[in-house]
Amino acid sequence: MTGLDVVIGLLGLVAVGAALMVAVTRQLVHAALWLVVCLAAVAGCFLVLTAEFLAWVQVLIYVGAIVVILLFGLMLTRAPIGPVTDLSRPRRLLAGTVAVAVGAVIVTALLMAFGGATIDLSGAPQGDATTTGTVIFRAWVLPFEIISLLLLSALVGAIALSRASGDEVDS
Amino acid sequence: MHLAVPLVIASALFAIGVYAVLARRNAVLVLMGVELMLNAVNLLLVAFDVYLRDTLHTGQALTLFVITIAAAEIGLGLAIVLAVFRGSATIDLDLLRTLADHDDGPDHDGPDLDAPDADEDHDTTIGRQAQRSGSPP
Amino acid sequence: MTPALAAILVPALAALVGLTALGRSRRAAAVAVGGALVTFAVTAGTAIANVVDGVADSASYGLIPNGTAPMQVALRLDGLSATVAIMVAAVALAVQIYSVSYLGGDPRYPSYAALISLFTAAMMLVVHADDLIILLIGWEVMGICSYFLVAHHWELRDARRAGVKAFLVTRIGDIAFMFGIFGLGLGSGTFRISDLELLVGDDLMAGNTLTVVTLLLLAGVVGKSAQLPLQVWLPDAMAGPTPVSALIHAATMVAAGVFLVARLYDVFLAAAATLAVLAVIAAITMLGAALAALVQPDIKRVLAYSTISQLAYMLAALGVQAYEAGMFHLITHGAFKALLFLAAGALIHVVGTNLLPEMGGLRRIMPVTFVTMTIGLAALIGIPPFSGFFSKEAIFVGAEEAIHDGSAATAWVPWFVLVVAMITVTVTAAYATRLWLLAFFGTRSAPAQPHEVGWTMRGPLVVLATTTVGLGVIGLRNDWFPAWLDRLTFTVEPAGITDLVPAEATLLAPGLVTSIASLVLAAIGAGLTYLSWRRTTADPARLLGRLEPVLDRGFGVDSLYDRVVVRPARRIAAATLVADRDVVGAAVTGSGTVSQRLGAAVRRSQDGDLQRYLTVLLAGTVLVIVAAWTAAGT
Amino acid sequence: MSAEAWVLLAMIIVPALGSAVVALVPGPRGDRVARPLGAIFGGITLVLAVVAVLAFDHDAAGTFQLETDLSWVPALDLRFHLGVDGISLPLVLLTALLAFLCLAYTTRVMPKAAQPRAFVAVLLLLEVGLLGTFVALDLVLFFLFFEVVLIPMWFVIAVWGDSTPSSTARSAANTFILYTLLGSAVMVLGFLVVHAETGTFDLVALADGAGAGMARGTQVIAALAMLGGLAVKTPMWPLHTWLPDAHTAAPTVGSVLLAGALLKMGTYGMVRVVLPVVPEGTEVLAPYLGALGVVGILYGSFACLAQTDLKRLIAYSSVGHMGFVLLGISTLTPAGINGALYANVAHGLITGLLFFVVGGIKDRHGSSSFDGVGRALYARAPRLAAILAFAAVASLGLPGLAGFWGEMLTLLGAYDPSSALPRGLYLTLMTLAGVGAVLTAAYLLQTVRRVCQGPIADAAPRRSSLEDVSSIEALAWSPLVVLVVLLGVWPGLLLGLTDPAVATLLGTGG
Repeated sequence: MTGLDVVIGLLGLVAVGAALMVAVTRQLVHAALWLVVCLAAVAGCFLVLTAEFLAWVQVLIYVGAIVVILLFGLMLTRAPIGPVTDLSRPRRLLAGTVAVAVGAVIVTALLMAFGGATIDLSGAPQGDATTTGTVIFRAWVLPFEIISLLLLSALVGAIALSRASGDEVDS
Repeated sequence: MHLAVPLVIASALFAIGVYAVLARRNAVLVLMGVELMLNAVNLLLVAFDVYLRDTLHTGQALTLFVITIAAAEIGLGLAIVLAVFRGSATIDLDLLRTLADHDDGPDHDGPDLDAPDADEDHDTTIGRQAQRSGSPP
Repeated sequence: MTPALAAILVPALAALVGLTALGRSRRAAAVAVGGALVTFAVTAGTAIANVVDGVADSASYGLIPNGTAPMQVALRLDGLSATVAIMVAAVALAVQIYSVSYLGGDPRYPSYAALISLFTAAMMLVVHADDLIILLIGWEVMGICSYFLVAHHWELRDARRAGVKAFLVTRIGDIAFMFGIFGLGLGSGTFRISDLELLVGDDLMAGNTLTVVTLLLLAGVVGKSAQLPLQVWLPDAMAGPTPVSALIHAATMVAAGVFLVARLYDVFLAAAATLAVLAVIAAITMLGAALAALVQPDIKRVLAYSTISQLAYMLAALGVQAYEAGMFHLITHGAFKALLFLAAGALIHVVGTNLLPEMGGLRRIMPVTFVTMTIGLAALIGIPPFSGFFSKEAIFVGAEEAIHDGSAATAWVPWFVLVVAMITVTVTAAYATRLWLLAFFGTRSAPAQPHEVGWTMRGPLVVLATTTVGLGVIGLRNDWFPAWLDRLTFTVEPAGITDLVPAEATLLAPGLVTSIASLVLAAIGAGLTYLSWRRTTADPARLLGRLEPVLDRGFGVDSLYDRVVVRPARRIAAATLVADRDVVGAAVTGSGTVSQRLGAAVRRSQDGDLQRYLTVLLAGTVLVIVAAWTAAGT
Repeated sequence: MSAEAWVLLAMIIVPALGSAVVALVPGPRGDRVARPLGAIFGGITLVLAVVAVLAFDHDAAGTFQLETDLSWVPALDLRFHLGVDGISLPLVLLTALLAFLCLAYTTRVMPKAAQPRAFVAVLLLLEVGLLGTFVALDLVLFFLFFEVVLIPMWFVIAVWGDSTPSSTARSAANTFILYTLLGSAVMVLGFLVVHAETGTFDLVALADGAGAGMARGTQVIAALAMLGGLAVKTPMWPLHTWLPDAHTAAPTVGSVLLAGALLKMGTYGMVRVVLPVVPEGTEVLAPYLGALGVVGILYGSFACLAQTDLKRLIAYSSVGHMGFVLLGISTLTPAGINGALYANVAHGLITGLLFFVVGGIKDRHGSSSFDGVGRALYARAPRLAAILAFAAVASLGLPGLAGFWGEMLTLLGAYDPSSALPRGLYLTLMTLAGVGAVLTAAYLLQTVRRVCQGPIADAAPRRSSLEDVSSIEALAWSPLVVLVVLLGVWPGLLLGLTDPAVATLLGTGG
């Protein structure tokens, strides 16, 4: 057990705890905020795993953009402020069981395969901006461009969806 | 450092994400659950990328793509949620049942097994046969 | 065109014209009478040719391939067919002429006349057919004509009922008859009658099979000729117009059964047991029908029962191997029974009722009818010199001979026939006298139109009466009627050349003992009737007391059939409909309902709860994975 | 392929083309010309059928002629194989005739729900399927045409049918299509078994093989599946319950085609496919087939005896008549099968005529029930009543009319069944069928008595006088009347065709 194990373990605990709060909190806005904590902790994990660039992207995009959009979504759907009792379904026990079972299956599978493996983090960082940038624009440039197309179409789609309903409101 | 630690964390995140998707009634919270699951996957991808010392850094590249796609997904998802909210004034998934196989569906123009003049539910199409006969003299 | 073909096609053509061009009565009458006249001319020509030097011819007009024994559209001409054909044509002609005035005002006359023509064609087909299947066609077409003609007055319930009954009862016999034909045809390898006759010499088929087959044929005979136990339709069939009764239900169609036995006589001769059964059935029918005739209030029903009784005489004659005698009686009976019916029709026409008790004293108003009917009744009783006497005597003599020569399979059968036939003479005399007295004597009737009938009705009466008087003589010499009838026996020469050898002709002259006995017995019957009528001037049938209603209902056979056959059939029919709905239908319906219920149950889970869909999906996936692991682990 | 082979192909293409043309002519103009156009196309098809009859070599009726044999789906070894022999030729002519008469009849008489364009188009499509079924010589092609018939018939019943108090036209149509589809599904299973064992769908090859290469057990299974499927269409008791409803609901021409041509597909399939392809299996199942046929005869007769609706009555009578056909087939003798084929054609003509007449009566009274029609039709519409009585008499199998020969030969076959079959059983069946023949006469005459006869005062009160047979009715009916008489007095016309073919089929001749 090295120090890195401890660090990533603690970050993991934070991430899991925050995720749990996202899943069970009774306050909608809190859920979004707990999500920030969780994502940040995951970014920390990335850092530990020497994927620096990804960590910052994680913070920028997820924490900076996505959670903000989610908060907008909550506001636009008139989310109540304060605790709400029926945020979860009555039959959540079944959902919980299934979730635990899914987790158990995954963890079992992973541990059975890689239970004793260790990561060698010595040497240069695996994911600093140089490394990642080089790889992306050499090996992954075509998918990267396609992703940009996807983003564009998602943009158009989102506008179309919102506009269609906007017209209705106008008329 | 042990590979097991990020693996366990990712599995737990994924399970929690599943729970959120399955159990939460608010559509935005369900989307958050999806984000959790995506993050779990991202963590795995990065962990394996580092573990395997992949020179192409497939894991990291994919993670980047996933993040991008997640951004697109959340944008579209919220647009849909908003459209639904405008249409039915709620985003409570328990109340959104338009996909249900309704008994009183509006379209019966086509040749449907239920005769349009079906006045009784239990009487099946073929079942109606039982009621007919020439009465014996 | 051979005479046989012409005799069939001419009336058929007349029927076709009559049926398709339903024109005015006058034109229809011209076609019908014209057709009958031509038919008569053709058959008369044939008959004369037959008398001069005999006719024997058989021609096939085509094969009916069917994969087994060939059926042939074959017609034949011989003494038997020539003799019966001219009788049919003569009666048909008389009836067509008679009908012109009898039914002249009836709007249904055109179709009526056409059906009579069709009937004539069918009967001619039966008479001339040389193939059993072809014969069957004529046989059944006669039946359907009978059905339509009996139901001529279809607005009357009795007529409707009687038509259906007549067809159905005979059809029962006809189906058995058809099976008999199958047996005969497949057993011998041919349906052609002249070929069958050739085969009889060799072993046609196993004795037992032959007995069964001939018994089946007999069922058809019994049905058509209204013998026990299928006699019930004939009295009811009197609901038809009287000329129809005269033609179909007295002279011709009912005689077709007798004719058939004669036609296939070689086959029947080979099955002695069948002949014995035939004789016994005929004997019982003979007496029973005569007794029933004794009490009928309806003049036509009296004659109908009398017909049954007389047909039984013919069949009894055939049963005791008195072939020529049976045919002789067939011919004379055809003449005098047609006469009786037409005369009865004249009475009904004038009086306006069928019921004997409402008639009386008609001899002054209708002298021609009185005289002709008296002749007819005398012939029926068997009083010399009228034809009935000779033909009936021939039967007695035949039975007597059968007793003596011991040719019958069972010795007591000819005895039985002879005794019963003698007793029946008494009863016959009694009912004939009763009819005569009630109709023409006494003073009770008040006719609707108190005058004699017109010439078109009188003419046939006179002609038939003349025939009735004279016809008996032809049996007196064996080179007359028996020779004309000339039952040709086909024999196979060694070289395979077929030749026609006339069978030995029998003398049909009356015997001394039987003549005296029968006359005495007839006198007793007539005398008793006359005495009882003298004393009370009431219906002599009253004397029978409690027996009367039983006889009136024909021994209750009708109600027995009603209880045993008709009502159960109706009950089964009603039950079938219910079963079709509640058992067979319900099984189908049930399978439909079950699948729809199942569908509804599955459908209930589709309630739009996406999260549950997903939950179940994931749970399923987990289970599959776990199962796979477990399977891999073991 | 012979030079005249185009006839059969054209016979299928012309009505299909007609259907398309009628459906595509637009607007009200299309509605106006649809019915004459339909009659013209039907007429051309009939002419083609007649040409086929003329081109047919009657001296070789036992072999397939006018063949078209094209590769269709080479990957699955499917061939577009058409041809006729003495067994199918009469049915082809019958179908073309009935379809033409129905289309001609439709030019003047339309079912209530108008839409003449669609109606004519659907009728022509129906004709395509019927003719195709009778000329197909490939199992898959046979199945295809067999199914093509169902959909148009569904529309004819559901859209143009009359609902009765006891069943709606829609539900009758649904029952019809579900039941018969189920039947065909079972039938196609049998086809697949045959293909799996022999490796071909070609009927000629299969018939030549006569079951070679198939084990007895396999043959029984294949025969069971195919017979089961075809028996639904026939219909054989107890698979008949779709029939009365379908007939009661269907419009006149629908009933005519249903009874006259559609039912024949079932029995034709038995003779064409089951019998030659799996002879051993057929032999095992034949006694059951015959027994069920006879049950159908008796059952149908009894059901008719208590029936109070004319159309239902004729429908049930079809169950009885087809029972005779089944009995004939089950004897596996030339006589029985000839009889069955004869009865098939005769039933098509006679029952077609009956449905025409009853349809006419229904149009005049608005009802086909005894009570609705009233009595004394002889007085109110003498010609109509006379034709009804004629058809009834023909239907009861009167010798001298077409119905007799089929019935008689069937019974003749049962008297002396194939040597592999239990004779005692067949004699019993023959006797029972004879009883059925008497009962058939009973209910038909009872019907005539109930409808045509009766006190004139009892005639349906509102309709003391009726329009008698109209000119279009006379035109449509008279060919049937003439043929019934013609086939009655000259059976050699038809037997001459079927007999050699049956001999080939059973391997007993040329």
